[in-house]
Amino acid sequence: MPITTKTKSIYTAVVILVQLYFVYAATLFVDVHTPAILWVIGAAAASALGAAYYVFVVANKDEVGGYNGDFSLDERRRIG
Amino acid sequence: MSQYGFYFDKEKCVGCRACEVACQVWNDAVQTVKWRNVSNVIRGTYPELTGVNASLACMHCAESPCKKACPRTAISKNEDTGRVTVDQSRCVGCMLCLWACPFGAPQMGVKGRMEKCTFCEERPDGKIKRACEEICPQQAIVSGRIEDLILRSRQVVAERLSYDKQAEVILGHEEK
Amino acid sequence: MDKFTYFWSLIIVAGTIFLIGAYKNVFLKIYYIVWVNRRVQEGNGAIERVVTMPEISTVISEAMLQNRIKNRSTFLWSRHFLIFSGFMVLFFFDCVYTVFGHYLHHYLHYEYFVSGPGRACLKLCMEFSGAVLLLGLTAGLIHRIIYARQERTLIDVKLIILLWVVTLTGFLTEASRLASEPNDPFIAYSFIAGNLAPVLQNMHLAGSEAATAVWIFHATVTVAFFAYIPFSKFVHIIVAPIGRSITQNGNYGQMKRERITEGLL
Amino acid sequence: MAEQMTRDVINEIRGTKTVPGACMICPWHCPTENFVRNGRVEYVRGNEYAANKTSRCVKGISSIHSSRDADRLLYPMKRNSQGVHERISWDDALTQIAERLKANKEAYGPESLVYLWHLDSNEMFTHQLFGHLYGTPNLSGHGAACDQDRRLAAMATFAHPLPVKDYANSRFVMLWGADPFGPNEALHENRELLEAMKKGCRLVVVDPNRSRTAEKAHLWLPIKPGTDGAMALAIAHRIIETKSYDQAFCDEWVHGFDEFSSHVLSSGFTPEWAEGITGISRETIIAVADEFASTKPALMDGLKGLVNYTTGLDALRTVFALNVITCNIDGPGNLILKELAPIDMPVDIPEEAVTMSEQLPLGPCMGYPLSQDLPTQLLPKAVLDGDPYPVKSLFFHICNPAQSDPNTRLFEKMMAAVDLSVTIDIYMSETALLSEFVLPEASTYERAEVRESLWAGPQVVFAQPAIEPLGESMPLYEIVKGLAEKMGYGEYFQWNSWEDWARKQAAFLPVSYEELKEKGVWEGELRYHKYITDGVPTPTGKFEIYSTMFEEMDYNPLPVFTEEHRVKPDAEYPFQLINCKMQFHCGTHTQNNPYLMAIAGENWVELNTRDALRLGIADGDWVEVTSPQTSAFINARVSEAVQPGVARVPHGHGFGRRFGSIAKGKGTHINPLFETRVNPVSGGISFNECKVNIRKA
Repeated sequence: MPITTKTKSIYTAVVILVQLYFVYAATLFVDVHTPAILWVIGAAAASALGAAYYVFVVANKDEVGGYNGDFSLDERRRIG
Repeated sequence: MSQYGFYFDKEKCVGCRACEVACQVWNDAVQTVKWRNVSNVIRGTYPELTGVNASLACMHCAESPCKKACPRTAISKNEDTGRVTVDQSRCVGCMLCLWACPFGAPQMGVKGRMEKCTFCEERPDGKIKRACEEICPQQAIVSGRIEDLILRSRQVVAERLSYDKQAEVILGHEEK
Repeated sequence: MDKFTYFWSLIIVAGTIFLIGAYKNVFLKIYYIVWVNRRVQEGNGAIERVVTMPEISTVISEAMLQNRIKNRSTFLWSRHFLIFSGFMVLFFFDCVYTVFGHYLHHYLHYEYFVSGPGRACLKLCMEFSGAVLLLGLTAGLIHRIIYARQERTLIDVKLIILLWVVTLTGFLTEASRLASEPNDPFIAYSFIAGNLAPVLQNMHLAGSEAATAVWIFHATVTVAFFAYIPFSKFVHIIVAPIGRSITQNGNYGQMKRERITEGLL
Repeated sequence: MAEQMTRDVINEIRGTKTVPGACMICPWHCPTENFVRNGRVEYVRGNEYAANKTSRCVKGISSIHSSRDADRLLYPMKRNSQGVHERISWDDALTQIAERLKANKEAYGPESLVYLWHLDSNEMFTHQLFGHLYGTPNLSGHGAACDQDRRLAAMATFAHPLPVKDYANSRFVMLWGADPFGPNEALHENRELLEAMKKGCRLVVVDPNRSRTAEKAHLWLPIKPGTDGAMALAIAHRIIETKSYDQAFCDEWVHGFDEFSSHVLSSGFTPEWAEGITGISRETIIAVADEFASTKPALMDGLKGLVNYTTGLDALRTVFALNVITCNIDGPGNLILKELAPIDMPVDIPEEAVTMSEQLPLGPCMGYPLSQDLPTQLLPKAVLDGDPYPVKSLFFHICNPAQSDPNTRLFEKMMAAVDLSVTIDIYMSETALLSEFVLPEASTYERAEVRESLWAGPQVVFAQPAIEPLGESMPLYEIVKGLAEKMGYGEYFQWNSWEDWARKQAAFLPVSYEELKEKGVWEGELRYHKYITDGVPTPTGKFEIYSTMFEEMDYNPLPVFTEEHRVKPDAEYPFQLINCKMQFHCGTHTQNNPYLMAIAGENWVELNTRDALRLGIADGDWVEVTSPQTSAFINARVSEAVQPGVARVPHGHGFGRRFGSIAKGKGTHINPLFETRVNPVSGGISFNECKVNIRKA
């Protein structure tokens, strides 16, 4: 498993930071005192959950799982 | 399901590059893009020199790093023959595959898409030789199923043992 | 829910999708490649290469002029070049306009980009680059539909359609805004949308509701397009500069092969 | 059912038809297979029925381009008064040439015609027309620039011009200045050598530079340039001293063994003496000599690295003598005195029609009675002075002395002075540019050929036209036929298609014409020890290490080592210029080939790292190479493979060409640097007798 949980966490954290920033930027256009802001916050929360779910669960299948540690040796053998 | 590959005998290769050109001629590749490359290395100072030639093309790896590195899933591995090919219509020419490949095999074509050895797609496996193998004057390249190639290299070592007193010159497949 | 609430919610969702795609198709790939190369290096394979900057001439010929596409066909190259230059310039001015026209004036006080000549200048540039982009996209779309079978290019036709709709609705949005605000001081700089506005007025499609509807539609498709980038062929915008810089136009492969040959000594 | 041949599989895949052919890139003429579809050669490879199997060298596989090259000569041309070549019709060209030939024969005799070729395809036709009917003795190949010394040494020793090698059964191979792996000579020999080495055969290579063959050798002896003769004599000394030669064989089959042994022992050719000259230690020489004498079968041969020096002839005679005294001749794993296949002449010429010139060939008349081929570098002088007799007509068939011979300027002067000059080539070569008439020949893909090839046994290659000739070009046999008709010999050259004469040529082969046509190659039985049944065709009927042929002509019948004709580096010109062959090019044919030019587009001068450091030259620098003759500018390569004090230049000829969209302006023509240095006995060109100075430009 080449990718560590730490790396995944860092990536997810970056995604959440970007979302937080967007929420902050949205306050310039959406009044914080109206229920409309809840839509924005809700979207952000759902996205954060989605991103975390993707990175930690779904993307596992895209990762390189059973990578042969003796890769180079094995491959190099083929050329004699 | 079987895996085909190349066997290369560095003791036979004289670095003439006929394999490169045979590949270009058979596959109608552009004259500057080479799917198979011969490199020649000389080390040491005169007159104590060692040198070696290696003819390298795609190894059609069992677990192809290029396939896993492609962001467009343009590279696929044939289940029956194990050959790894690039889908030209999906490729975007980002060259990540070259970055990933341990052998530097994928080549940027003149048309901006990656090209690589197709293991002579048209040639029926096991029936006739690949173009590079067919042309090689010294028959330094042999293609075939990996299991057969391993057997072959063991045989080469065994033949060598029959006359060679120096054990350290024996090269080839070592037991794991 | 007003249009800005919708827009910002949408942007947050789409941005996340973009980042998920970037994770899947860029981050994971590069992480994997670096890891593989390190493994190979540990196994006495090819050395890991320090990233060096590509040569200027290579950048100009490969990235700016895209000479390899020219080798395929001049028409394809001109199409691609129109799309490339239109998109890059439009994207650049869009960013400038977003940052300076919509955002920073909330904190800093200036009029140059909000209602000054800067805005007029940006409008003109964006209008022009948008026209270039639309021209290239239309040519590409027509070519793809006509020659779909020969060139097997339908694979990315939905991407082209999406970007085409984005560009077209961009002009429509601006036109419908100008139709509802005919006194905009910079209407003369919008040489396409400005001329389109009276047409919309004649068709009785002017008015703020219509403008809002078009705006929302444009915002949706634009955001959808950006979210789609890492999953589509457009991923080359991100990965091609990285991959090509590191592999130095193929020299990297040569180096690896020599390294392997050395290992055979 | 017979097993499906792999050529049929390829035909199935590509929808092609197999047409057997012969490669004409280099003089080894490997049998090939061309795969043709709709008048286009789609793919080429070696003939799977032949000894080289399906393999081709890099030049051979790339030669497919010559069947498509737009830069080929397409029309006959004649130089007009402004010196520009203009297209003329075949009829006009042949009529004018024939008239001039007839006039020259009447005025100056038939010997006034000199016909030179390099790639001797279909040369039998010109032999019959110009040799038998017209009557000139001056028909000659390119030997002077190639294996002249080896051929003479072999003639003197074995009375056989071209011994070939049976590596497959050999246990010890020693190559002197020969690089079979580099320029890929005979493919089957190379493969056999490598396979023999896998089975324990030892390879010793004597070469100042680390050639491709030296790379593979078990023992590489980096000898000082041009001193091989001394080492060969020292090996002979050791073998005779230790009496490790084959006494019984020497008694029965060797002429002059006693003279040879007393000469070697009494002249002081000891390993100690050789150590000082060659730079190879005494112990090494003794070890090699002992191993060579004790290992059987063994084989020793030399080529370009020896004949490029004035010492080469005697060195090769010693090398062949060493083979002989150890009984390593014509047996399995030895030098093979190749047997020729019984190929008939393509047309019959009745005895009474044959004309013989009263004059000897130019070579003997110029003072080289033993020269095998015309010493082409002396031709300009002979033509310009009219000495020994006037030469008025010159023919060049696919050879390019303007590029390949030393002293290019004198050659140009000769071409301006000569009465009639005709070049038959597939490209507008430099020689063609200097000629009055240029006739386009069909490439190897467009013509038929029945010829001997260089496998150790008798081998016939039957090439057939795969495609129509490009433009108006014609195969040589059609050109000869047309010329013969205009010269009044038309009655002898009567055929409707090439199959008529091919059938006649193949009539005596123990194989049916149809089978030969289908396979494209016939290989007879490889017989060993032919001298036991057939005898040795020397005057004494034995292998002559004391040459009666040399004795008769007042040359030293025994090999010696003398450096009196050498050109050695001195203070002013500190480098020995060595001419090597590039692996990816052969002569003049391959310079317009995009595949090969992509691999190596230019030639270069290779210097040792230490020399380069001293001169401040870095890899890729532009340097000026100056010889006493002239100077040239060329790219430098810094390498450890070259001996310090040596500058190696791949094969000047061809590079720096003026024709062809790809070849034009690439590389440097190095040959003007060489002076016209000739081996005093054989008349071969000693290219490497050249000292130069190098400085950064």
